[in-house]
Amino acid sequence: MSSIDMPAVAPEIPGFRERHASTIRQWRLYAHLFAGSFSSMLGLGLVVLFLVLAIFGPVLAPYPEDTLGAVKLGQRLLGPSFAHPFGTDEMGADILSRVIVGARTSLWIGLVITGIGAAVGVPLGIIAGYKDGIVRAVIMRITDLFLSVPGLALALSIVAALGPGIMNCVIALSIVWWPGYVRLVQAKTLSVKEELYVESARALGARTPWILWHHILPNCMTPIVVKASMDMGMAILSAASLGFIGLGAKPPHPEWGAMISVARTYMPDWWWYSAFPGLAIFLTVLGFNLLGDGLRDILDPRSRGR
Amino acid sequence: MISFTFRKVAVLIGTMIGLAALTFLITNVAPGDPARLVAGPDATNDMVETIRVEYGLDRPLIEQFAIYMGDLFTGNLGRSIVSTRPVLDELARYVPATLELVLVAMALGILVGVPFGMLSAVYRDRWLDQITRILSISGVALPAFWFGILLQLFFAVRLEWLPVSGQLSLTALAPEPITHLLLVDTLLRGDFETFREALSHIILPAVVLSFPCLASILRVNRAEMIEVLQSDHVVAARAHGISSTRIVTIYALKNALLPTLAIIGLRFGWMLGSTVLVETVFDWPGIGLYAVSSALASDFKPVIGVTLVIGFMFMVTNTFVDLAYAWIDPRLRSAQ
Amino acid sequence: MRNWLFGVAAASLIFGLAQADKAAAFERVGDRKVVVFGGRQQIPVLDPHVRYDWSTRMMQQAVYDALVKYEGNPAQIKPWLAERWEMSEDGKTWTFHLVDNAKFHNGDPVDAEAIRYSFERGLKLNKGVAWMLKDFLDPGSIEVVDSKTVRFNLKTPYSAFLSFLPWWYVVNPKEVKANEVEGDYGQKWLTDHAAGSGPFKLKRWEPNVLYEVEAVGDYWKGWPQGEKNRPGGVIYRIIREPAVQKAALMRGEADIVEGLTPDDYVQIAKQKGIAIQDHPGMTTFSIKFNTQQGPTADKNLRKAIAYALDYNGLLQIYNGAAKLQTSPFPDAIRGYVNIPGIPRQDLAKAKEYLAKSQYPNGGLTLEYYHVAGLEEARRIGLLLLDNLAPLNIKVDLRPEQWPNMVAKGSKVETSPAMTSVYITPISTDPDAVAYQYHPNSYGQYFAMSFYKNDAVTAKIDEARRSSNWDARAKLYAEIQSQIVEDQPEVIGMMQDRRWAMRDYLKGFSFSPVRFTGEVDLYPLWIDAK
Amino acid sequence: MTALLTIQDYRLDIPTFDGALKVLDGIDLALDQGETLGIVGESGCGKTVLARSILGIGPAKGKRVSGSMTFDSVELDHLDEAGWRRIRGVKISMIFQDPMTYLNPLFTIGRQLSDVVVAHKRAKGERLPSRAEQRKRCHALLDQVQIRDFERVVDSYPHQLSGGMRQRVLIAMALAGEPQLLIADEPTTALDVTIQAQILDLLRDLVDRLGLTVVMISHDVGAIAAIARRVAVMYAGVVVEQGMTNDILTQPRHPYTQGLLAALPDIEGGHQVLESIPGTIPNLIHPPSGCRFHPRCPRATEICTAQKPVARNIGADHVVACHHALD
Repeated sequence: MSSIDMPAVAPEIPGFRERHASTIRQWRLYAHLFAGSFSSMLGLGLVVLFLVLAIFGPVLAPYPEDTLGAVKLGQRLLGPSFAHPFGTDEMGADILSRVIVGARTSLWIGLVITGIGAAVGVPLGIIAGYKDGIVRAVIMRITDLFLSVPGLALALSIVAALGPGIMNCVIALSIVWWPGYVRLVQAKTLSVKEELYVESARALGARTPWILWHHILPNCMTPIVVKASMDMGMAILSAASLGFIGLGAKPPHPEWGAMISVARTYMPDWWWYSAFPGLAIFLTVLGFNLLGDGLRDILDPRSRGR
Repeated sequence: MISFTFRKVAVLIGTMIGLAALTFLITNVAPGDPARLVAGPDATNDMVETIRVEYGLDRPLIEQFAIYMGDLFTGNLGRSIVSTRPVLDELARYVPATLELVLVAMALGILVGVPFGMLSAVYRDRWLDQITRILSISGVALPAFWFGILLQLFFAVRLEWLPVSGQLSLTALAPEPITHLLLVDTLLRGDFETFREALSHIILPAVVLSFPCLASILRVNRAEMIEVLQSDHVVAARAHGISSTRIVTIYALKNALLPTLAIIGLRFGWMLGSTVLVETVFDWPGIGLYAVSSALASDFKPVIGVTLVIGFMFMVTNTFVDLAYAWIDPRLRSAQ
Repeated sequence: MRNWLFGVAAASLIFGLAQADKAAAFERVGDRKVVVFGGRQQIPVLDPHVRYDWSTRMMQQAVYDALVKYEGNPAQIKPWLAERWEMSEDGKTWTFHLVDNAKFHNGDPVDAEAIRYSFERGLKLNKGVAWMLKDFLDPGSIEVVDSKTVRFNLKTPYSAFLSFLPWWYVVNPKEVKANEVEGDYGQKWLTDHAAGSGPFKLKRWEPNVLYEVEAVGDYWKGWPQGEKNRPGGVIYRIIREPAVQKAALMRGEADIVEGLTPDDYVQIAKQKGIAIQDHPGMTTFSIKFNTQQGPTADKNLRKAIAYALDYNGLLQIYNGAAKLQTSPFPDAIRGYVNIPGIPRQDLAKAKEYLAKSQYPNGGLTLEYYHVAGLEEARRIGLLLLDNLAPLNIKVDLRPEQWPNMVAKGSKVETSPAMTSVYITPISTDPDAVAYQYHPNSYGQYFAMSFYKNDAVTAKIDEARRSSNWDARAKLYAEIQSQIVEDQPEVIGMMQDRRWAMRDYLKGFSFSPVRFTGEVDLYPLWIDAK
Repeated sequence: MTALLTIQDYRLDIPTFDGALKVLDGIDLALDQGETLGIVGESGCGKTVLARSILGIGPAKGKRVSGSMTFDSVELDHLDEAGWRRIRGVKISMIFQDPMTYLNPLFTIGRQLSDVVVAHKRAKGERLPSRAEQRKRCHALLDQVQIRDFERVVDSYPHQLSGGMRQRVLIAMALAGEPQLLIADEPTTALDVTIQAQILDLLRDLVDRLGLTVVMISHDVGAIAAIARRVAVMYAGVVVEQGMTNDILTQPRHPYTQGLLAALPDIEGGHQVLESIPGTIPNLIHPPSGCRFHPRCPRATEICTAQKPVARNIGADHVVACHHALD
């Protein structure tokens, strides 16, 4: 490290603002456009709230022991009250606490599924887009195979085979999630590949990995970011759906889908039991979708209105 | 055209084989033992073995796989171990119900999604647009199972406007099948009482199923409308004195329908997947429910069968979408 | 233009709304009322010799008859197709004399050949009910003495023989043979057809939706509620969601439902027009330990867990609609004795036993398996998790699909440390319960403990061969107390059997020997205009 | 006699994130019945925005700051949807630049043309024509623009026609309502050179034959000269010079016009036209103070940066806005 020559510091380096004027303008424009849209801000608000709950959940929960499986049979199925704003469940646990701590599980589910989906799908997509011939054919055939049947149906059979449990749900959904990224990134790579600057970089003898990393990937980032934001929500929703069918998280772990799966048998007389976890799923997914939608609006110049 | 058709069929067959192999392998990774389930709680080991032998479950996996794939070519999807019936027969029973539900939901999605997408684009950034936007994104975010139960409780239990679940009330008899689609058959047979019955039963599940689809259609249609409304030919049409209504509902709509069609095709497949949730909530006797109850019983032949059927219907739909594209867009027509 | 566009929007909204559906009070066929049963479980196979579970057997009982029938509480064996029977001195030969007037739905008489064929079929298929008799009865050892007399020649005496016969339904051999395909004994056909002589015959068979049976007007045994009151038939409708079951009951779309949550029963009982059937059952809940492998092979650990559990919590989970077991045998079993000193929650004792075990300070995690979706089992798991915390024992709750769980429990190497199981004895004879603790049962779900005590095994064998009740009773008392001492399982409770029904549904007759949920449909009728 | 079209001190802003684009800055124009006016200028000078504003189809977010447009004593800025319907196509009509994108690709020529015919009848409150009448009218219209194989064209989709044919169809559409004023926005730019000449011939022929009042917009001085009797030169949202075409071509008085004409031989490439003038078109959010042309003007002095030049008459029907107009 020490042997690397540091470039001489020019005496009059323009200030940060001047050097990055166009970048700053770009970001200010993004911020302006984003802030100007009510629905985008609503999405951001919901996502921030969700993240706060996920990070500080155990601190914020009024009855943290209830999230670890405390049994208080004396106070079962109490309606919403001051002590229990969301009521209590069939074991006497505070639903508010469980909903709050459940955010962390959901965040984890969303991150892992989206992360694995992107981590597998993006490289495959870039390779399929950049390489011709047999490599592309193989990757795209397999991708199409997975895409030829709705993910939920496929995930259902995988979880059914693996057995219920949150880990198996995550595995199943990750298995069906990556092809979406392959499709997206492959299409984008195909178009970027033809761009002049990529052609010239290739003509100048740049190595393929360098081109992929410096030209192709950055250009694919926008759609990836937008899709990932949307997918966070959809992954949470899908996991909750599997939880509902009865293939979800195992107790006493608080997970929203599994809570509804139990709570649905308590409808309608004990409505709060399913209403609040359902609302939590809904708002979280809504938040990520609105955020993704807003991001697409500002990041994708084609859809930009001004 | 012939080579085009041939290629389509070849892809279809290839995908079907791939899907069958994929699902077969996926569902056989775990040591689930359906034979035990159907043998009954008190069955002795040798009784369980009887069933295993009968269903070929005692053979090595690779052999089971070879047998299954071989049977597939003769149109044999195996037997459900729970019901003992051939999967193909069961699918024939359940597919029409699902198809009917999905078609009605799709119609609902298009009939509501397209006009509202249009309105949203025309009144862009106004209150109607903002509300539509939040509503449409909510549509995708709503957990279908939760929403379904809420609707059930409200419209069926509280207001008693609509039946709670099922496809027909208990003593109503389905008419002699013609198309196997209940709504169509009752109309064809002139049995309006049963038609009304069937209609009232299909509303809630169709609404729940159509909601996310409606939302997507609405959003895509809105975005496309906005783009088309800014396009040159719309400017020209306005300059020539064509009324805004006509421009929006005829000229621009037809252009915006092309991308909307693509999303309709995509959402159709997605809907088929969602039937596993909606049919469970509404006890709708279709393939989704069949898949769930089979999966929960580790009865995997039906699960593979349902996957194949869904994949098949999805691909057929996409072929239809391609055809519709060509029908709407003369440029594609002459290119073929 | 705006008006026009809004018109489109409004029209598309209105399109979605259809007329309101009026709730029907009860279903009718002609002038007869039809009883509607809303159940959660489907009936995939009706063949009485292939499959049974509560919903299947309820329908089998409706369309078929057996030689004898269980009725009443406590359950008693009543003559049915057989009007009387004799057992030989050595307990190996049983002779049954059939009633004269019994006939199948197609008019054929129910004769001795039909009985012989049905038992032979059941044994040869080696499915469903076969296990009950196959160790004692060869398919070829059933004799037709004359058209109304049939004789069974057992291999060894079997005291519980008669107690299984109510579950062996009689099929019409002529019809079955006519529909045989490739020597399948008519299995394919009987899956969704019936060839019986019971009070109902099949009318509609829509798998996954509903099953309708129609009352046989001239049923050979008559109708207990009287010809005037007998229903036109019964519809068994599948309703999977408890919330929907409740709704259907409230709206009168179903007359009787099963399988609600304990809290639902409490809630729904307050509603007008609803009656709750609540009866002590014979289904036991226990947590089976793996007594041969892993930490739970340590008897002191098992005892510690048994003393740590909050037994009152078990009852609370059922809202009080359950009764703690005082013996490994349910109360309704013949020969049941109350075992004093059966563990109840006592933390001091629990710690004492823990101290004696190989894990004096706890610090271990035990798996608790339960059937995915079985609510009460899950909650008991939570309770256990809470109760074992003071012993520094962690519980890992594992929901699992039934077939997978059974597969796990079929081998001693894979059998979990703790598995929660509900067991309904198939008959009231003590052998039906005691045999669970016999090594011959290893591999069955109720033998997941892999309990091994040679003295107990010997006593079980002796008791099942003896035809002297007093001798047997003494043996069973000893067996019960030894099992409590060995603690191969947490001996839990017996949940009540409950149904919620409309109060106009009459004739409900409970018998503890039936499965949870199973109802004898024969005497039901609707008392309303 | 009052002019057919009067534009007075017309200012238009387009708000953006970085500030308002001052696209039109005090346009004054007048056009009499039967006159032909050309508007010439570089791309981005605001000529298309101006032309579209006359028809009320200017930029969606555009905001009129001041001024007015009056057509045939109708205040165009106060029209509602119904009012516009009585103007568009029947009183004022427009021909567009790229005939491919300005025709709807999904409808046949016949369908689009007869829709226009029907719309005009409705706007005029006349009886709606029958199918046969529509077809007859379409035939006549296409005949007028010298399309001979009517049967083929009428059932064709736009992509099946050549560029020249499409432009003829667009012209036919523009003439369908027998408008008093025809606006031609770069009608030849997107066409091949040979076709350009044909279309210009056709246009000149129609103008002569039908006695049309025309506003023609182009960056191509040659095309303007072929059609327009009068010409206005625009630079950065301002009309810098206007007068009889002949006068301006032979005796440009504004330095910008001079530069523009110096580049005339370079008629084919739109962008190279103004290489003889150094610098680039100004930023319209913060336009140069005073005269908007001063940063590029060889004759600029202090006054040019301080004061906006007022348009002044410097001869018979010749107006120039420059502090240092050429002699």
